[in-house]
Amino acid sequence: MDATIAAIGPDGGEFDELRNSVRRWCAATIPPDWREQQRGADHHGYIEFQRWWRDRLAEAGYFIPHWPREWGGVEMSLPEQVVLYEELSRGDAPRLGITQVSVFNAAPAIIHAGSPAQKQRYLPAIASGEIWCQGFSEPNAGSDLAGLQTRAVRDGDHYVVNGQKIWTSMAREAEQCILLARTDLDAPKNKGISFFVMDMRSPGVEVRPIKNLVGDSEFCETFMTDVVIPAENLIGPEHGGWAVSQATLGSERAVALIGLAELLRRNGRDFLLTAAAAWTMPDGSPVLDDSAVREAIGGLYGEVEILRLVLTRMVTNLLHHGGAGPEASVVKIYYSELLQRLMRFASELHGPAGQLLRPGVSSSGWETHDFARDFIHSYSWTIGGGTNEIMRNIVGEQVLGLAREPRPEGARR
Amino acid sequence: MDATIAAIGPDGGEFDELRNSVRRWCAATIPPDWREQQRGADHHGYIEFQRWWRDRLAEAGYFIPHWPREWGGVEMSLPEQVVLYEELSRGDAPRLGITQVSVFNAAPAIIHAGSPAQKQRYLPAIASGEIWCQGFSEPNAGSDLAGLQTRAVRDGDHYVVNGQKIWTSMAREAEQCILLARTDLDAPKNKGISFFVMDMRSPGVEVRPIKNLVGDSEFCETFMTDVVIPAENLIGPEHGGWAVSQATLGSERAVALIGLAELLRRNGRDFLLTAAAAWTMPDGSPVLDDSAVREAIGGLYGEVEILRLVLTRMVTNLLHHGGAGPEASVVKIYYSELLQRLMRFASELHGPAGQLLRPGVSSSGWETHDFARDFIHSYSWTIGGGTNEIMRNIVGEQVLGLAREPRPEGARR
Amino acid sequence: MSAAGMSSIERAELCQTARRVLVDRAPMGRVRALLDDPLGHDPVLYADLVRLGWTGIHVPDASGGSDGLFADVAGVLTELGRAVTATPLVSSAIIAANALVLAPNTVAAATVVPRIVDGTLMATVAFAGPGGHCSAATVGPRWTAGADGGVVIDGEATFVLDAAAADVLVVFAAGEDGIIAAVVDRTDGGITVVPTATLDQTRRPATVRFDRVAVRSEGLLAGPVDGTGLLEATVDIGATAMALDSFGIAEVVVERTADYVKQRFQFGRSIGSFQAIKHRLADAVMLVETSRVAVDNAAAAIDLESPTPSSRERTIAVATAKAYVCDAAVTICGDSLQSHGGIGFTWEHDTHLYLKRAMLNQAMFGVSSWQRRRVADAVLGPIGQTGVNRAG
Amino acid sequence: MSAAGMSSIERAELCQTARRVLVDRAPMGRVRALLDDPLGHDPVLYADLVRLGWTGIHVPDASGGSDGLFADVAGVLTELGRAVTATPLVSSAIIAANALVLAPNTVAAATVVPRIVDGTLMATVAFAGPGGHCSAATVGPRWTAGADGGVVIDGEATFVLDAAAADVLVVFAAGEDGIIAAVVDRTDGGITVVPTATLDQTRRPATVRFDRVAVRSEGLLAGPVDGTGLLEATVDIGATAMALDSFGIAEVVVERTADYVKQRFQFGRSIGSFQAIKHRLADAVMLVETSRVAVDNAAAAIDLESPTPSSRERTIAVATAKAYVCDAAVTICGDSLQSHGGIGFTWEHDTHLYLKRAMLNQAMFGVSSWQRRRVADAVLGPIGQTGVNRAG
Repeated sequence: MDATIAAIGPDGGEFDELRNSVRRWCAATIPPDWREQQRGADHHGYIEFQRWWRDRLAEAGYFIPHWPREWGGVEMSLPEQVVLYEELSRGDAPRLGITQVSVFNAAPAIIHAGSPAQKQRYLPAIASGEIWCQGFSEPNAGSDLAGLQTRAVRDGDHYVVNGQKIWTSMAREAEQCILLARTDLDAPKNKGISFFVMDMRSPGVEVRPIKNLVGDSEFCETFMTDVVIPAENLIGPEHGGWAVSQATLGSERAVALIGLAELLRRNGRDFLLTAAAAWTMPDGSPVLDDSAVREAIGGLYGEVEILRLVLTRMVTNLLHHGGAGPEASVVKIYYSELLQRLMRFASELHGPAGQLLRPGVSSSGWETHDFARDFIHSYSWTIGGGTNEIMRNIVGEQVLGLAREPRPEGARR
Repeated sequence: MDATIAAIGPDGGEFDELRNSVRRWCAATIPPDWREQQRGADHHGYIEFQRWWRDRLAEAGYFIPHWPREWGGVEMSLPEQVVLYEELSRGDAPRLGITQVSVFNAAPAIIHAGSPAQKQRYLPAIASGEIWCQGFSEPNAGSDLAGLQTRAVRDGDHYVVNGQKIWTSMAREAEQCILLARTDLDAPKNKGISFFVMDMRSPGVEVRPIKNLVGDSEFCETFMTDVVIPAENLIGPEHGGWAVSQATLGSERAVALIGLAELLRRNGRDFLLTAAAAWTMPDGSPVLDDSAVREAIGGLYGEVEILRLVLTRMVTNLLHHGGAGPEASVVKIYYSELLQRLMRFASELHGPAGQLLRPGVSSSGWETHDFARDFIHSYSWTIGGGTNEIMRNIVGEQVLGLAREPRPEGARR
Repeated sequence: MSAAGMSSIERAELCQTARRVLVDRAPMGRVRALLDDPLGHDPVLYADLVRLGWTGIHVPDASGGSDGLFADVAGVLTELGRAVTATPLVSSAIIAANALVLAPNTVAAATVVPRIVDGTLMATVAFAGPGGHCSAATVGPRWTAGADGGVVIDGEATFVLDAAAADVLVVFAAGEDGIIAAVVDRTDGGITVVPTATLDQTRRPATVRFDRVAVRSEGLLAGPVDGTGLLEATVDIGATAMALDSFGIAEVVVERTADYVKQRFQFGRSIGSFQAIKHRLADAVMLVETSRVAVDNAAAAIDLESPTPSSRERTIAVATAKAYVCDAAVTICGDSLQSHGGIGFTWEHDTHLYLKRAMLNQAMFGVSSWQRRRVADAVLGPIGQTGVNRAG
Repeated sequence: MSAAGMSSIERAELCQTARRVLVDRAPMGRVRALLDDPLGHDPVLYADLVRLGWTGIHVPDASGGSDGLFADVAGVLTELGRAVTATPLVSSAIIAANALVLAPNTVAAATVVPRIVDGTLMATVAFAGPGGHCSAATVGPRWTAGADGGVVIDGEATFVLDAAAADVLVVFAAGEDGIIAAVVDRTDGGITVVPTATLDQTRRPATVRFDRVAVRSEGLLAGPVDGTGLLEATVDIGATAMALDSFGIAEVVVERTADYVKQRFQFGRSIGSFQAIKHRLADAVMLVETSRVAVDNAAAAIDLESPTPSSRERTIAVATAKAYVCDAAVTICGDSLQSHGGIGFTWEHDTHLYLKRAMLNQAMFGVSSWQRRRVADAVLGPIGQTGVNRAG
């Protein structure tokens, strides 16, 4: 660990034991050839590999490390989680995608707003590896939740749901779906929306995969026709779903960002430097001997270091003050646009050879090491999780206190 | 003249005679040491030099070359004007600032909307070199003319004017002022504003210079207290001043941009290359031998060429279709931001030595050849003449047809 | 059409025709159907383009063409970019035909070029080394002297456009005495074509392997004295073609993005009314309008200047257009993706087709950093001899 | 305060004190009054700062200081930037004192540094050649061997901060055997100080001419073996000080710009409600927050690493902060000017004071392109030996 980082982040000495044990575990557990195995894997192969990898993490206590022991966790502190995710990324661990929603979105909401019975019902299933999906976005409700059109109508002891969701990752495999649906049509904007758990095997649920722009079926559309959801599946108060959904944006996600930063360091920057050592300029000289390239690399190298520092600072603030707040928006913009610039730089530096198409590497997220593809895929980070335009509104309004835009007359509030 | 340019711009052969005669005139007339003479000149020295230079231009027929012969011009065609301004810039001619408003703003408005009597009264004076200023901007009416608060109240055969103007260049020397004032308080937004010619020697007119950020007194504030303007000084219809003011944005200004492009080529880019030949990198090697610097220069060189091409295209379109339209906004953004990038690049490339303060060069506009100062001054181009933010609105709305922003409730229309 | 080229009205008409023809016969559905097609283009469409005369617009009449200017055919190349058309027209009738026409050995032009024009034959150029770059220093194939004044060619050329469809290859090869150019049949013994898929699936580059391929002296297009000049001229034509293609992409993507943001509503407003979107599109308009003059200037420079070796003016015009316009198109496509949001991230949406093609255009025939350094070399002189060589 | 430095609470309190003191005793009116002052700083203020102990925070107690860390005094440097304070504190008590403390010849530190701390003496460093750059290759003054193991110094040093106010100069000079450092009195025979005005009028750099200035061996701070390392460490301290100053500027300019755009109304709205303004300020917030960790990291690296020669980690931390933060501050100031519109273009408005100081910070102690290449050198190894040297 770099000494300069230790001065700010989790102290080196205190966590050396954990760090070393995760490092040893990674070396013993992660198949060195997993990228080659997963290159071009089909959906079935991907899911199978993901399940295998989840089981390995679970065995080691690394699957839900931050959970209370009563629900199957090992109660890792925030700095310990930072160490864990750093080391997993350093060890080139595969990305665990299938339980992203269950662990980082569904569980925090249930822990925050669920009844004891609901916790009893859902958390052990999540801890055992159940796959969930998230039904928030709709074709007309992207940046603006006011456009949410899926309706849930109460009928005695259940709700009847009709509508359409989009960008539901893992919808085909998921057993449960956390769903936002409008329960009060007359309430303004973010009011009148409720938060449900929907069984994906319910009659009336139909899932269609959407192929993304690099050719992977990363997302699905989910259609709901007269789907019956028992009233006991309502999480939090009726019409209070917006607040519940915000609970999913907690410290867990900040910690997950630490892993992303380390991934960008290892798989983006360092792999770029390794790969680029073999690339040549148009005149045949090594790219790494060119002063323009070196200047650019020096700058990007520093910016990746800064990413790690700013994330560490955010986690430190979380420890002391709780709640990531609008700072998380700052980090999201910085991370996603740095990723995009780095990938575009690498793609262009590679020249024509960088345009060659190779099958994608499942379980790798953006870091396939094919920089042109990774550049294209990087837009999922500037668009997804709240577009960077929305993030800049949040920073301007919540950090600096600038006024919101005037609302057009007649627009829903 | 570059052959590649000739293919698009005014044909080389046809205008060779004019080009050669302007070139000879420049060589014979422009004092080679004018920059050194004007370095650190005081306001008086500046004005005197400007008047001298105006007289030289007038002698040669280059002062109001595009005007009809009956008003003292030589009826130069648009391509001829392009050649004239190109050659003046190439000859490193001083910038004629004192009559900018009279020739390029006041005269077009009067020609467009003035009565025969008004033309007879004002145009010969302008042709003889009278200095005018422009009273459009106010502290609360920068980008938004709806905020215009100067009032003109009709009282029999005259108007009584009260209010305050800002950024009135040459107000101290000007004999006349083209003035926008509100004549109808109840009319929405751009309605209810009238266009006057105000005698700057009228009782109640007070002028205070404003020092700009590089220390020059480039602008003034003008205060008006019960200033009487005869009704015959109203240009165009009462309450119709907005339309009259728009007439000042005609082809003359497009042609003036040609001169700016040539200035950027000669005084920005080419001087940079000459100056930079003596600069060294931090390791002592010549900056022009560094591949990163060369790549940047290659790009900027091309972008300056493109500026000239896009201006030539705009003038060609003017010739065929008339009216510069929103394309002029595109060129304004491109010109001003290219200027700014070029000056920032040059300033940074020069290193600490570029930060040394030397007295400014009067009559030079931004092109003092002190790149750090010129970088700072470049913001007058991204802010003045309609901020680039407003220009981008115009491009989005008028070129692409995107919707305007919703108006806040209760805002003046 | 005269030897002085078309009038601007004729050029505009040709562009309108091209746009109509491509909308009609190569609409987006056809483009998508060809993405995974092994041949990668539509022979029926190609036959149509031949019939329309587009394969010969700028070819001298002595070689069966219409004797027009490169600037005359430029608009067609832009329309092919707009329509992301999969066609070997560019590789064969523009780039390879130009190399043949410009070659010192005029016999080849007289025999091969008319057949390119009449559509009975396709050609392509092969020169790039392992990195796919375009400088004389990194030519892939190697030559040694052969029997009777001929040569023997070995090695590999990468990023040979439409090699699998081509009948004839114009191959550049480096040797101890310099670079030569030769024309060979693709089916000659010792030649192997290995298709290489790129992210952009509307084009079909391949790696071509030469294993002791003997070329007789008649097949030599240029010897070591002229070869480098011919390569430079060929790369300049290719670079200009890429810039024109990218310009077409940039133009249409801005139009499509503007259409989308007008009809997409969020927060009760069309998203185009938000300055974040509006100003990004205004920047795109600025890039398109400046790109327009840059490509026109490059096309004019191709016509005006002595074609080989590259003159200072041509280098500046072509290299500026290639770097500026190809970079602009990638930026515009990326920004368009951002403005479209999630929908632009799907395979079904066309954004990725434009973006990937713009990325390949940017990479081929000289990357932007190289092109900008060529401008600097032309202006400043080579490194170590930086006398400023001022314009005009 | 312990030898391990202050607690974070103590540091925050020091910053609050500094901000209060500067608002009180060096408000903008004082700053403006000093712009054309020949001395260029306020001796009364300087005496106050000495009394507050700021000249000795990070100086070892053996030299009369408080034995704190560089990171302890870092916050004060940021506050000086926020307040655009004209003071030789940085040139004397930070940069020169550090060079003296780090010098192999400890006698000088023992005699000179306590007097810097107690305010009875001011010092500054002199090294840069004609371009004002900071590399060992372009050191301005030259040395030759003198009598009795001493040296003779000739030539010029440019951009010597506060030279006219300094009593003592720490001068670096290049010679055939390497770089040496020496301490000389400013009033020694053969030394001429020529003030050089910069756009930023809150600082007073000068050119110092050395004409056969004899230095006795006692005055030698470092010989040719250690001189380059001491120069690098000195430039690193200076670079970090510039970054901290620019960080203070960036932070306050964002606050001031946000305040302005909230109360400036156009089109019936505060202009801060327009995305063009709002998103530009959001970018500025991002630059400030990332700059904050970058300068903290650089200050920590100064303390943690063996100071001479520059370690790989220190180089990366310091060079990254210098380039990133100083560039960010210029961008933020320029954007602020744009957001203010015409009012920001006036002399009366403070924007230009921030912008010009940020520009001088960016230029001094290593321009950004050089700093980025230092990072590359640390990561990749020198040109021609690019084995990738991965972190961690």
